[in-house]
Amino acid sequence: MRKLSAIALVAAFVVAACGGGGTGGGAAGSGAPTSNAAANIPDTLKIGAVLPLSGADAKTGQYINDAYVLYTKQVNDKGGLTIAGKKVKLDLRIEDNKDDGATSSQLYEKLITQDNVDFLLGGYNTALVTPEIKVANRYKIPYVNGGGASVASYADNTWAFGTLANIQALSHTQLDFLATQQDAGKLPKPLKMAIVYENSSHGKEFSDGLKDGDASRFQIVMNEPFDLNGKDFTSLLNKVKDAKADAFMADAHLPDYITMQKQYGQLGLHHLYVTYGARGPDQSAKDQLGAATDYITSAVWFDQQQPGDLVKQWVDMWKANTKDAPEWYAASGWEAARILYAAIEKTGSVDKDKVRQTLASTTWDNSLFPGGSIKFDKTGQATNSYVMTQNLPGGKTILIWPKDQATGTAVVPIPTK
Amino acid sequence: MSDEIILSGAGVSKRFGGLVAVNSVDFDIRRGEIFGLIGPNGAGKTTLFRLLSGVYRPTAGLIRLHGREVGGLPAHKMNALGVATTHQIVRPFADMTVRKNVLVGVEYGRSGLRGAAARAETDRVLELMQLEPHAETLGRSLTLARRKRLEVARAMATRPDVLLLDEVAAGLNPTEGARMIELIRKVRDSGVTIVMVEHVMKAIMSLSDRIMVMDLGRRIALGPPAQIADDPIVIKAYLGERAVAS
Amino acid sequence: MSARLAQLARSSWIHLAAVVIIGLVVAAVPIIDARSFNLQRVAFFVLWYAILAGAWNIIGGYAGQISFGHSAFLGMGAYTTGILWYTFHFDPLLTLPVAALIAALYSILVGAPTLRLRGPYFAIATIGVGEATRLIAVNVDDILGIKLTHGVTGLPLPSYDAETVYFATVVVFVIAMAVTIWIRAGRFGLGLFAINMDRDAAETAGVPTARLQVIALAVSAFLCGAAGSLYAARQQYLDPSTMFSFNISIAIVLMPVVGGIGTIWGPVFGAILYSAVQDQITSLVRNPFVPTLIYGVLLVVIVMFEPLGIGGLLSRLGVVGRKLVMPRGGDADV
Amino acid sequence: MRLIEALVSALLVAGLYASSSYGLALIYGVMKIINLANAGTMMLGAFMTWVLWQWIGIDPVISVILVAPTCFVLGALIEILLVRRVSGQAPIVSLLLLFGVWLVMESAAYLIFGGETRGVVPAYSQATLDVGGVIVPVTRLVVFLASIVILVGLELFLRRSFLGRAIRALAQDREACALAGIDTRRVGTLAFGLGTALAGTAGALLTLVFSFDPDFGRVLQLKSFTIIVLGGLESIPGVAFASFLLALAENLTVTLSKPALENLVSFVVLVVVLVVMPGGLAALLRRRRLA
Repeated sequence: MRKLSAIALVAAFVVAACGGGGTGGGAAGSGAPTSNAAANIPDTLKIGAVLPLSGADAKTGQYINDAYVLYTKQVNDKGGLTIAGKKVKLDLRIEDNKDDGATSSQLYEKLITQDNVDFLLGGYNTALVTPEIKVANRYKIPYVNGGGASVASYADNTWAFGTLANIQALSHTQLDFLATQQDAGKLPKPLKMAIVYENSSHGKEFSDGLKDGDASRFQIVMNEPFDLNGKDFTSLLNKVKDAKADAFMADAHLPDYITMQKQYGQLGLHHLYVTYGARGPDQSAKDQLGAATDYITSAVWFDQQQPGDLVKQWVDMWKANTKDAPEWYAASGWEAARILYAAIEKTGSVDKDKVRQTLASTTWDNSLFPGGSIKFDKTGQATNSYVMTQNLPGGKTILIWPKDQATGTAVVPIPTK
Repeated sequence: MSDEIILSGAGVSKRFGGLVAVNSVDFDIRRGEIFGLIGPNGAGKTTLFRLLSGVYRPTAGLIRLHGREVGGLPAHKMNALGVATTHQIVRPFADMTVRKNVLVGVEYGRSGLRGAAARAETDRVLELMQLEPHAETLGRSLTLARRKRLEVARAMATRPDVLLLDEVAAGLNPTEGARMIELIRKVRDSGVTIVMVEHVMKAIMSLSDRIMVMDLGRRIALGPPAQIADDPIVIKAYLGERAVAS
Repeated sequence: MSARLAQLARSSWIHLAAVVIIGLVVAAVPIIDARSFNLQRVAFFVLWYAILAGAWNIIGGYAGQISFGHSAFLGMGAYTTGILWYTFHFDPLLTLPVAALIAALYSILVGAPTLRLRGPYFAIATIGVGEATRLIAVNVDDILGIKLTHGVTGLPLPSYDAETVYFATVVVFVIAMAVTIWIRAGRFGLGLFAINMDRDAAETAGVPTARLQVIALAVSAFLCGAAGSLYAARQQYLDPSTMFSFNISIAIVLMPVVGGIGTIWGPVFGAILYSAVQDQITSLVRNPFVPTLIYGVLLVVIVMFEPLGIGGLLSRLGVVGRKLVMPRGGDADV
Repeated sequence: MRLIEALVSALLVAGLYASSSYGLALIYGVMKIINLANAGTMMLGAFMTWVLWQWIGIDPVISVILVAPTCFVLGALIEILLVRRVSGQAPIVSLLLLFGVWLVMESAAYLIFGGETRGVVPAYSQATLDVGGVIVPVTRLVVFLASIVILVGLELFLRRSFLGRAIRALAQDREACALAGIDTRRVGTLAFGLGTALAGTAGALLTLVFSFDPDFGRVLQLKSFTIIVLGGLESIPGVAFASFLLALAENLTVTLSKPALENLVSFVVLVVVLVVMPGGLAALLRRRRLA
């Protein structure tokens, strides 16, 4: 009897393994570039994406998800993409990686091998984007994301493209702004900075960027990493208080920004200048923190107050179609989808390598981002400049940099309560 | 019973913080004898027992096995040197069959047997202990008497020179008690020295060649059963003041 | 020599044969259809989880010491291969034995003191070890001031042929299962089960409990280290929060306990269930409550009613022979 | 950093740690099981407070009046339906069982509340007090005072009331209690219920300081393990004292070396304490009593 059950087990094992195979099997075209792409353009094009739709970054993931879904819907409403004269519908599939790096790369692999997606839209959060880019390169599929800004993610990468400029540029933008405030006598020279950054490549690059400031203008009195998704920053903030700095330069994701700024206020800290890198004007932070977000400045890849009709039309359209505020991650998700689909149309084929070359070589105009266009450098990362915003009391946010696009004068230094 | 001393203790004591459980006890046990250990509850019998089996490390004094100092060695080392023990509260391997319980003793004891030879030896021990009909039952489903026999079997499987029996007759009905006494005599006749802690007077008196009496951690008497039975100090320790006077 | 005992010896060969058959079947997949990428992906992760669950079973299932920190050994193996590959350009699969060895040595370093602890205390201590190892991996570069694990930025690794890793995984799976079968049938396994049943009684029966537990943990860590090395070769990117994550440690406990703790095929059942849930079911519902609910409910049901896990449940339904999933404490035959 | 400020902030953090560890210590003391579902209960307590605050506008501290009894009933049910059934088996079995209960709690929270991080922002959430030159956040002060109240209340309950003494007796020696006629099952249920209520209360209070999601309480619970092992498995003041020691150790690590190593200290302390005191304090005491 036992021999029978042993064999039964073997069969069960194999079936379970194949069961997972689903439609997989040897479907053509998956995972390797097909040869004569021009001829066989499919009726529908499968686009895959994996986002943090639950867990710490669920809020941000939802924005990017809505951007992908809305833009794809608008394309399909117009009959789909026109590739070499043929109308092709888009079939968008988005999975939830629950804010876990291993799950994210496994789900991208599943989309490629099981769902046979043709192109990929990217995820969010550097810790997840870096392994995702590895998968895209392994399976040689173009991957365009609006949520990964750290240089480390794009190391030896050819198939992935990111609409977000790197973090060093973010820090340099802030240093340039601070220099103008010093020259206007609003901030001391040298400015004593306390840098606190999330322990990730994103945070490290933020801190490295600030180190590039020239010594006569900027003096770093504290430079410490902290664990991501921390729940208690009391000891860290007490160390910041002890550093007696003029400026509090932090880099954090949304959940840590909310927790830290809440405790910053509770511990009665005060600085002449406070930034959380790219986080600041986020609506959910204002909801949870209220007045605690006043006077916080941030350098972002996009802000709804940027001049130009394109931005205005997009903001109105976005507010009309979604219940989300027009934050920068909505815009960068939108740009990622727009550029990927435009590249496929411009290439006039579904050949992955050709689409990749188009993405790498083209300057993508009428973009929402500052400067109106996006160009990917040889590592695949965009090189746009940043804009800076400042939260004002009463929940308003104004554009303060570049000077010619400012919608108000920055309140520097921050008045003591 | 030769007069060669196989196991002895000089000034052996064990303290737990302030509590002195065993207070500098001297004793000597001869090869092949049945050495009884009696005394009222809390006299330190079980603690001394656990010092001999290696469960506890002595706070002071020397324990010698075959003349070699062994105080403080862990239980499995004591077993390797030939000292096997059963437990006051019976501890079979509950989810293992009787056969496997004994196999552990055979394979980890001093027999050095492996594979088929070890399995053969297991059968032999099961037959010696009249347990072979229950070889396939799990330890947890044995009656108390059979569990006690299983413990002895497992201890015997390690081929000890000295077997420590901790109240092995306790809780048995008369027939089971008699059968256990018969078993112990058979084990002793096979050349194993036995040290017994027991409250069942009938068993200890009929079996022991010599008996040591302990009270409040001290040795108060040592000698053949007859001499112990009417030793006033022993009676006082057991039955209290007036008993001695009457 | 009674027939019962002869059958005992023969029966472990059947399980070994079953393992080899599974290995051959799974290894045939890429040969039959080189482009069956999805099947290869699913098969890789089922085998990979089975290696981890089987390895954990040696110390958790056989000896009864439940460890919640096994990702420490997985991560040790992965990073050893990663560093040797990235810095010294060794072929990752050649470094696999070294990676497994270092994981085993690390397990002795942390295991020797903690294995003296009992039940819940050992479990908590392993949680501490797992989390401490993760934080060391994150901060070691800053502490030592050298470029070792690259900390949180993660260790980017060159590309490597997926099929070679696939076949290597099949081989390691067969070896891991063979080791667990061999241990369980032999004297070593008997000693571990005795420890599992009653450590003090085992000690007095001559079982060197401390030494056996350390060896069992070392073997378990060796296999986990090998799995880590395979992961590095396949995913070509390591970061401490994934490789040393508490979630993986939990999964490594869940699979054997839910599959059937202490049995040979329990960890395999658990691995199949876990990868099926993680891979297929979570994407059906966009809320993590589904996988967490499944694991939670299964764990409660198994612990309360069927300690033999799914294997036990299946045998009650007659799908799998009861003999195949014998009780925790070892059995008359394997 | 001035010493006083370091001490004050360590005290405040100790208040957080202590309140989240009382439940764990009581349940371990009495039932000799590690309640892994403690984190789950804290999370549920936090969400209950969030619901009460969001829809009825009840302040977190006041919400404890509703949260604590609900969690007591929840704890009693868990004990009667689940824990009691495995009480005979090895303690590791109940640990795995309660681990499953924690996962079920987490999945329930994901189902009902989804995955986002939530927070409670009472009016005084930003307020601070100047206590002798040291700026103290009101929210942390409230939690600190609450943990003192719990400490005193629990001690009085255990010392003075009949049930309290029964619980302490059960902690000392379960068999002796049974022989002395104490209904050990009922007292066990009440103790487990009380422990769960304490965890729920801690969850409610912690909403003042932390934002939370269904995964809330995981790292905090690991620190509670360190505290109950370090501080004393049956003595509630021991828990408070150990919480302060751990908070101080973490504080010094951040101040003297790198903030990223803060958690590393608590995990290393956990392993060292367990290994140096094998089987924890209780086993040490029990071994001495056995002779």
